[in-house]
Amino acid sequence: MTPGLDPSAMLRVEDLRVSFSTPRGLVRAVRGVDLVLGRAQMHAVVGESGSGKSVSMRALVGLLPRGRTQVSGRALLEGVDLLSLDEDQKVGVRGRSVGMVFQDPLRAMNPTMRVGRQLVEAVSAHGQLGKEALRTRTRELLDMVQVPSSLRVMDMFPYELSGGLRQRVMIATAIAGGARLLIADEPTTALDVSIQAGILDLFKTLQQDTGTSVILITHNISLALDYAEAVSVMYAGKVVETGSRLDLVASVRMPYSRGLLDSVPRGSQARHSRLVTMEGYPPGPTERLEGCSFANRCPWAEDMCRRREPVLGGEGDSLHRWACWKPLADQEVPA
Amino acid sequence: MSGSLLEVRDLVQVHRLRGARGGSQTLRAVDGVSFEIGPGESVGLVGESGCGKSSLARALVQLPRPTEGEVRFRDQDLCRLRGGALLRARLGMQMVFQDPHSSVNPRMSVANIVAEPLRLRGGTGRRQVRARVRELLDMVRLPASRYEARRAGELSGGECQRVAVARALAGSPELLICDEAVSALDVSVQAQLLNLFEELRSELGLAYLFISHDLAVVRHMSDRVLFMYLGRICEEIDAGDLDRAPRHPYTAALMSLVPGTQRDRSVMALTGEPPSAASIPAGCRFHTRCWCARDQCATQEPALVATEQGGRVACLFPLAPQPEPVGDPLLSYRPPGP
Amino acid sequence: MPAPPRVEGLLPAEVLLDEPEAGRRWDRTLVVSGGVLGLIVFFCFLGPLFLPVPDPSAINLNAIRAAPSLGHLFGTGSDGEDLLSQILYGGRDSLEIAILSVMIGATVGCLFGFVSGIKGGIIDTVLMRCVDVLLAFPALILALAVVTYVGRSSWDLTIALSFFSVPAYGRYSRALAVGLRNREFVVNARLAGARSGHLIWRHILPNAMPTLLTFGFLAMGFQIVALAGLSFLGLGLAPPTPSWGGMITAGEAYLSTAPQMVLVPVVFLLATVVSVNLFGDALRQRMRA
Amino acid sequence: MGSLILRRVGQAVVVLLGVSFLTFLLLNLLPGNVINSILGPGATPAAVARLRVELGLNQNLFLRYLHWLGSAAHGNLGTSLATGQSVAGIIVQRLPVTAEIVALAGSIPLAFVAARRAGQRVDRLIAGGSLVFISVPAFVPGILLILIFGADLKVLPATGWVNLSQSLGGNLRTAIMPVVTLALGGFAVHGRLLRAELVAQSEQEYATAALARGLRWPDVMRWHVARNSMIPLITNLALHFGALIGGTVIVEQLFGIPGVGQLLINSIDARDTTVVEGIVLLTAVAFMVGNLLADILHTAIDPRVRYAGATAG
Repeated sequence: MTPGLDPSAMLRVEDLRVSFSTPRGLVRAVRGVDLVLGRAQMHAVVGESGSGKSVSMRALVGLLPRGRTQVSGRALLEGVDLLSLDEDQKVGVRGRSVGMVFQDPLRAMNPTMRVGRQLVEAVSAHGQLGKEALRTRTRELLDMVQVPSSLRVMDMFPYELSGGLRQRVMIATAIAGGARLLIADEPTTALDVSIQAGILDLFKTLQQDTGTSVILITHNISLALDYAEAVSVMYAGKVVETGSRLDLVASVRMPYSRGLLDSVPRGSQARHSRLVTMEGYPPGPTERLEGCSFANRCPWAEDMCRRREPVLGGEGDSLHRWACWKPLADQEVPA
Repeated sequence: MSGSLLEVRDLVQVHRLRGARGGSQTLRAVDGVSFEIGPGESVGLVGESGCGKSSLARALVQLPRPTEGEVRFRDQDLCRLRGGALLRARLGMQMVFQDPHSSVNPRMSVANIVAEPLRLRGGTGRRQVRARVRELLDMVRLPASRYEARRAGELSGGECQRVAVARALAGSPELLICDEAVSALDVSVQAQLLNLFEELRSELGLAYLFISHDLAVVRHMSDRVLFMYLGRICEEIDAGDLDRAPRHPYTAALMSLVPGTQRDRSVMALTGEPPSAASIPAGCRFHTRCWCARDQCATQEPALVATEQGGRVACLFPLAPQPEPVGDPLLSYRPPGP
Repeated sequence: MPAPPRVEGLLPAEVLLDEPEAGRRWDRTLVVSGGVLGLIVFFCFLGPLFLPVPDPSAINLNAIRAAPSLGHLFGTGSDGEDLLSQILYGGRDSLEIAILSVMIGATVGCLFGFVSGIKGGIIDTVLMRCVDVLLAFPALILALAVVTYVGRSSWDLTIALSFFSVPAYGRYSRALAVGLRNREFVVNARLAGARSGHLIWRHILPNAMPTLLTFGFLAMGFQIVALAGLSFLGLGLAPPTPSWGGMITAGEAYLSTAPQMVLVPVVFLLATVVSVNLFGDALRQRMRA
Repeated sequence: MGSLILRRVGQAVVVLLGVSFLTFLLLNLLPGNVINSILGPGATPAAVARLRVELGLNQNLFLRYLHWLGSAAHGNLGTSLATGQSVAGIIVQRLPVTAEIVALAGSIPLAFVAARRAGQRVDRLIAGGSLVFISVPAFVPGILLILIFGADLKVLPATGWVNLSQSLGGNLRTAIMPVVTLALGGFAVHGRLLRAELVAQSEQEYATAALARGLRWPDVMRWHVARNSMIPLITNLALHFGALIGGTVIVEQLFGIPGVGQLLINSIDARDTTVVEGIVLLTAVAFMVGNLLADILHTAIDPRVRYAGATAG
């Protein structure tokens, strides 16, 4: 069930922190992210807007605005610390080791350039190929993302493609350099539900066929549980719980993850019934936090929670870990 | 039929598009839609983007006016009313939109936003308006003392949406049209809003037209659900039958995509994406993507007919109303492709 | 605040509008440029009341083109007129004409633009073609014609110059209105029974105001420059009324012998226009943040 | 694309009609007329009447407009009322075009330098410099140029004009300062616009995405950002051309060049409506053609053609 949870991880992120200097002061967008990603695994990073999920993953490949960003921590990709690379080395990593899929493919593609040229560009960024080889390779890539050749997408402009096709081409450019790790930043949020399943199935296929690992950044916890083998939940810039899908479904520990699960209406629930909700709103980016960042919204919070910040910990060697002073027992229901 | 609050007959909305390169084309965004909403009833409206659900919502409130058809609200046909009569008749029908920050004028104070409909209607004294504003803010669970004076631009998404609801309630409407009203919110805030809508429903007896692409939300909120495809309703179904007995292949396919459902998605897969409303396929509009289409579907357009369960379906070969994995899909399964 | 629509090139200084500066402190620019502007306005309008300056056109043949001294802080011109006094009076006229012409242009232009944007359809097309005509019409020629045929009083100049900003404001405000027209709160107001006038006054105008205000400052800078240009062509305020552009023209011939005659008005002109432009820009950045 | 251009041309024609009628109206309604300026104030009523008939001024205003329009459509802009010269012949003009080219040639590289070092000292310096040039009337830098190069260094003639047909070198020497003066404003405007657009475009998601697929930043700039940043510049160029024509009048006056500007001022002074009308129309045509070209170029670069939202219809 959880093939990727072995210790020979593909990617290990330790204590990743990111802050931006803005005119209004320092914004600590990411305040400690720990992540272990197995080979050929899909790992979902779940969080609400502003939780730092996207920023932390972009920091791994150095795609944050330069000059105004400070990044610290370690991120070992097959033994290489991504965060200690210089700009030239990062260019070598991007596309070749780590591919990136963006939320809105329309904005992530150059609007004035034909789709084909953008794909070719991705292929030849990692070594010049002859004309014939180039054609074979692009065809192969489009096959991999299941774009029928009858559609002639290569000659089209991004705006001429449908949303689903656009995202498939985007994925093709992401894997063009042979990346074994894909970071997918809300890849289906801009798409219809009917298209969403196809895109996520494509990720699963790539995962199985080529052994690609996928980090799926999403705000939708049901989607994460439907597709990913492992899930990390982020809140206010930190990973607050991480574990396998089963861990989160059957024995969720952190009240926030619990709250996320409860917020989604379920078929098994009576219609028009009250949803269990978390009161209040997440903290703002410049707010100073003391103790557990979730304490002011948590029904179980005690004094301790407001004073000291919990660290990510678990039982034994299990990869199910949580940052909480008052972890829930199995199937506990709030009063 | 009397007794219904809103009665829509053969509504058509044609948009004229001017193409990027000069030419113009017409687009039948809403193409003959009929349905009813009873007092206090909540009806869901589901469909993919571009199916015309938002155009339908706007056509209901006559912004812009529909091309053809009737919209009878409290037994008055809004399409025939003009000027002041339309403005008055329409007050009973209010909308809540997707983008919370766009739903309220960022430069106005919360109190002024909520009071605007009262002032526009006139006849209410200054003190009464103030009292009513407090009452309305109380209804959407925003403490008036803390929020009245704040500008909408300073509020969070969830708060904006509550203000938008309070404002919509100002004229004591009977029908609230929620166009993706919770889609832009984070899940935790979304749940709070859904609870608020439920509370208002039971407290005020509001009827809802709940438009969303999120089936889980619509299933939770609605008594009846309309499925829309390329400008037409393809199925109307009791929300309780959604999981057990969808009759239209499109409904079944969409339902199989709700996270947490254990249906075989590979069988009911929707191939490709909806065609543009500017080039609607002949025959059944859905046949190009249907997982159980037959030859006849390409030529004959099905009518929307009543089902035994009290719903309506537009399909030549509707699925049998059976519990569990809908029908025997393998019998009619065709491999995907054009 | 909605992102400003793109209507490029209507004013040269409009390029200032698009600057996406994330890391800069706009407050300082705002204070400095606002301060300079405030000082200039204060002295031009109130200075003559308490400063011991002579009449700007007073002829003093004893001190022709004199260098700056205690008696004449900025020196004197060809007829011995006091340059400080000319600067103050000329500045007052420049500012008055610029402010008034922008206000007239803005009011007329916004009326066109807002009605056009809200109403749409045939009204929109007709109004916008009118604005296009004004835009294609070389405004300078219009100004020249007005000044030549009608006169050169400060009112004539104000009217002539306001034609510069009508089409710019028309297009700009229309784009703003179109951007706002389909925003949900406008639709909401319609649902609540609001008519076009209410929509424009309560919803469109307040939300367009910051952008329009900024645009107004930039337009004002442009008008001051244009006025100086007219003066240079000998078509500004009729002499002996002093004007900055006229002073520069008058001093041009004596650049090497009496440089203050050109330098002083140039410095004032530049300081005013630069701070007007900077102030508009900073104001916008400030309101956006 | 064909029908788009057709529609634009249609709009342009409507606008030109509007412009010509407005001018005609304006010139005929404003006080003062050509008769006074030809005959002088002391003319006898009989002489005035004779001249009116001679010049066709006795006809109905609207008829006169139609008449003029008809011949304008055939390329005949009429003859100058005052001098009898053919209008189309007098007003051919190269100065603004040259200035625009010079402005572009100067501003584009500078914008790239500024954008590359956005926020750094070079950028601030360029920004400050362009702010000054945007804020100053064209004649001020012109005067300074004359003072430095004409009067002090004496390397260039301070004023005057040598026609190209007379001497190439002379033409160039007399043209340098007017062109530079005229170009300075456009130089600042274009440079600033392009710099802002380069920065804005490089912050777009597609630039990040290009970086993410393994491109180096200079390549992202060259292949993606630079190209897309040209779009607003093109639109701006066309609109700015109108402003340049105004600038030309001033520069001609300053450098004593016998060009359209001088002609315009003299004709307005002399109430020579035919010439004024011709100049207005030609200016408007140049402006509209510039805009049309910009539209076409825009379509070529950006397949979506997102209009600024400002163009009606």
